[in-house]
Amino acid sequence: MTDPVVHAAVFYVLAAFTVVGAGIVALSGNIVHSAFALFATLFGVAGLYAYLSADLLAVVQMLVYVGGISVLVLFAVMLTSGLSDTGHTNPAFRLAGGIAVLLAVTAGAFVAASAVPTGVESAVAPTTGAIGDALLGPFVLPFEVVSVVLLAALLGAVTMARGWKKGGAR
Amino acid sequence: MVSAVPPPVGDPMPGRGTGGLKGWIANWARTATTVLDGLAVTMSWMFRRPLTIQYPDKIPQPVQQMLPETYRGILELDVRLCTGCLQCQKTCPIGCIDIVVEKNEAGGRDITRFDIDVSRCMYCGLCSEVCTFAALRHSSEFEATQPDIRNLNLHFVTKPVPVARHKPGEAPPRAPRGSILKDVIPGYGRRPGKAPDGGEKNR
Amino acid sequence: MLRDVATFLERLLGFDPATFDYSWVTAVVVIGAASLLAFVFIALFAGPVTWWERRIAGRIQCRIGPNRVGPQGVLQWLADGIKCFLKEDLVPAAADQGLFRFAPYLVFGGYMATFAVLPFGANLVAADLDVGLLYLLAITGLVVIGILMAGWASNSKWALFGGIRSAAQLVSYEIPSAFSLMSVVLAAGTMSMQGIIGQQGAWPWEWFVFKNPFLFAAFFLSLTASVAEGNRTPFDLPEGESELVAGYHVEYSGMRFLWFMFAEWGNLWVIATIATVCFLGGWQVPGVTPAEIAASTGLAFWGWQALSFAVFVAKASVLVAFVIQLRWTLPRLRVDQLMITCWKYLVPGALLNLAGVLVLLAVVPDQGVADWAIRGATLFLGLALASVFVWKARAGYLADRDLYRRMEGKELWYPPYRLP
Amino acid sequence: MTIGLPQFLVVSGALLALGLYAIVTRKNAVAMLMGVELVLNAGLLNLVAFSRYGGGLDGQVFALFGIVLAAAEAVVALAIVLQVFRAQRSVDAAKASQLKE
Repeated sequence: MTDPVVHAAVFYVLAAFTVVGAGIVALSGNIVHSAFALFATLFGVAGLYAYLSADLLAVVQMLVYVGGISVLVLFAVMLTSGLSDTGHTNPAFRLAGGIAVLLAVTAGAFVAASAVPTGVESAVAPTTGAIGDALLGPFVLPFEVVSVVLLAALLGAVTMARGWKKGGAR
Repeated sequence: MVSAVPPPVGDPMPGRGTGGLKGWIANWARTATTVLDGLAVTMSWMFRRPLTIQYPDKIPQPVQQMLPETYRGILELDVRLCTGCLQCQKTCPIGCIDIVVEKNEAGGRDITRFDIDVSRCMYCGLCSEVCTFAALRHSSEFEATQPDIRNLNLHFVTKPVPVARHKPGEAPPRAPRGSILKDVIPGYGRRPGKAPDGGEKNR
Repeated sequence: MLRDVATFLERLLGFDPATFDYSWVTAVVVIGAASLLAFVFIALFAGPVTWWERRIAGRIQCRIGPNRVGPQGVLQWLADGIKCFLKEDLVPAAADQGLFRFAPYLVFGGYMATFAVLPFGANLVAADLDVGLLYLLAITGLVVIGILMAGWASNSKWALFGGIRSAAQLVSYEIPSAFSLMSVVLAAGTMSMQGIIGQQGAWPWEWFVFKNPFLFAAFFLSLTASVAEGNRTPFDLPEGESELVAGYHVEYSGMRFLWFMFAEWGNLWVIATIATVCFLGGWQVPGVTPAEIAASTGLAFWGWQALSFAVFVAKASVLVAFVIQLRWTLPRLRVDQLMITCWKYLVPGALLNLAGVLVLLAVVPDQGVADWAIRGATLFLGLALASVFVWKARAGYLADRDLYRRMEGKELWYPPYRLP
Repeated sequence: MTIGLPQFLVVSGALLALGLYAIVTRKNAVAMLMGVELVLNAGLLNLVAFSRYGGGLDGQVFALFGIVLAAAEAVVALAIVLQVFRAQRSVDAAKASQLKE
């Protein structure tokens, strides 16, 4: 798999998968299609991580984003919209501003990207151990802070879900 | 409206943990022991004789022969006994009996049609109850599998038969139970439920 | 970017055998062959195991089970498969056509993807990823999405209920599953499947399940969680027949239904394999180390591969039989009981267990006297449990045999190898 | 021909743009959340790409933190959306302008 052409082909397939998925997320009129396309996009990003030889990150992306967040989003979609009216629950303003944002940011990205040097690829190495060392070495403070944030989010979500039931006044 | 709250009837599962840390641990212990018990029970059943009797080919004698006399199987008509009184047709709650009786040249009456749609029959037995001469009786036959549902509309009369005239007590003996159906049900002998001993299948 | 695509097409069209780089062609061929092998394995496993399960179920329920197609009914799965092939592939008119058609492949693909890291023998593994175990946990996300997709796209309330239940269940039970498998990672110091096997030995006292009491408990915790993740009884809420007809695949028929069934029974193998790799020493053959196997050449090498494969399949088959027996032993849980089981019992239990493993690993030096004492004690615990189990089964059988003899005058004994 | 940093930046730029588009144009709060996820992924992809092309592992570690934070964010946001839906029977972000009912 050393051939650069094949390398490029793999990248373009992954990139197309990701961007087309994102396009459906942004443009589809059916919110369930948007949610499934979000899953495809996140999966494509995991593939791009794998392409960037960030194996741990690719797997974490699949575990957290694909297995967790996109399922949560699908849950929210299915809980908040009827089965039959999914087409109507995803309205868009269709305002010119949105399109302007789309065009401006894409153009900016292209311009910025063309100015960026290709960069030097670092050597491919298993990242799991190194990331683990980094998490418990120089990054131990953010690591702990993140755990506190997670705990807070957990408690917050539980409180919100439970508090309503107990209040019950509505 | 006041809904009555059922009184507590006691713990359906004695020994269950009641909450708190103690109950939590008790529930774990209960789970472990009961799952082990259940698995032991099913494991012991792995070595037991199955009760299944494999129908239709591994039974000692055809099921038809094991059924009691009062079993209500497929209806059969002994035309020699039928007086054409139409009582059965009238009493059938779903109207699956279709009889046509016509006058013939000799001044008598002929039964020109006697159809029973077995696919609709619900085996209630009312028709055989009202039949004075026991012309219409339930057989012990129950295998009604057919490639076409229309085969189940049994034609007991294919050419006009004069109605029977006899007083009660003078009627000829009835054909053996099930012997008529052989000619009436299409493809009777070729069905899978043949007796393994090759003996007389129907009585 | 366009230039790249143009170059690619040029290279592809201007095929020159002399300068062509074949390395990626071989790679593609190898990958294709590997996935074909995995597919054939799933088919050859998932098919007969349906027959096996139905025979065991028959035994437990005093029945016989399928015994008509082929000798002892072993070809029943083939008949069922052909029937599914030939049936009409219905798509409900109100279904979301595209998603409905795609969902079975997503579910099946999710299960297929696990085979990338599952080892079959000493060197029989498609890709020994550095993050193998984490990958296994992560790839089930595909299955969740596929099931949700099938449930939603069917446009049927039963299917949607089944899909949502399944997703809730899979997401919840992933947590205790991950916790109990992480205790193995702690003990092994690696997440690669072959690495985990390499840290264990061939003999039972070298397996992780008997390393210490906490890992012993983790084995059962992880097995419970994987059974729940595989939607098998007692956790088969997503397809509870009595409530949901068939759950998320209620609207499917024909070949698409078969894909779901493939995934369901293929998953039985995945459950057994994960437990075997993580706790039961994997494919380790007694009397030979993995290094020696890797160093052997020629016929000896393939002999060792076959032997290790046989050992692995034997261990996994025992677990499969156990999971099947579990299915026909326990009744289905209620939805709230399912969630209580996970969040109130399995998650805290697995967390405590992980802490216990951590403390023991930190305190007890590996291969020391204390370590071997703990291993011995745990092995004794396991043997005691097995003895109690056998004794209970035997006692129940004997009591009923006497009763049967008194009532019918016949023996109840039915040798397990004899099939009616 | 070689794939380098610019290609990844373009992909992440496209993700960012589409995500922003979804955030700006959607009325459904869940759909807006999907847009936020896209934007987050664009940023994380950039981090990983920079880490691959000469940045060392720090980028990947930060991407890991980002994924964790995104999970927390999604959980809380979806809990809020569900509460708003329960209160108003609608997930229209424009209607949820009142803090008190």
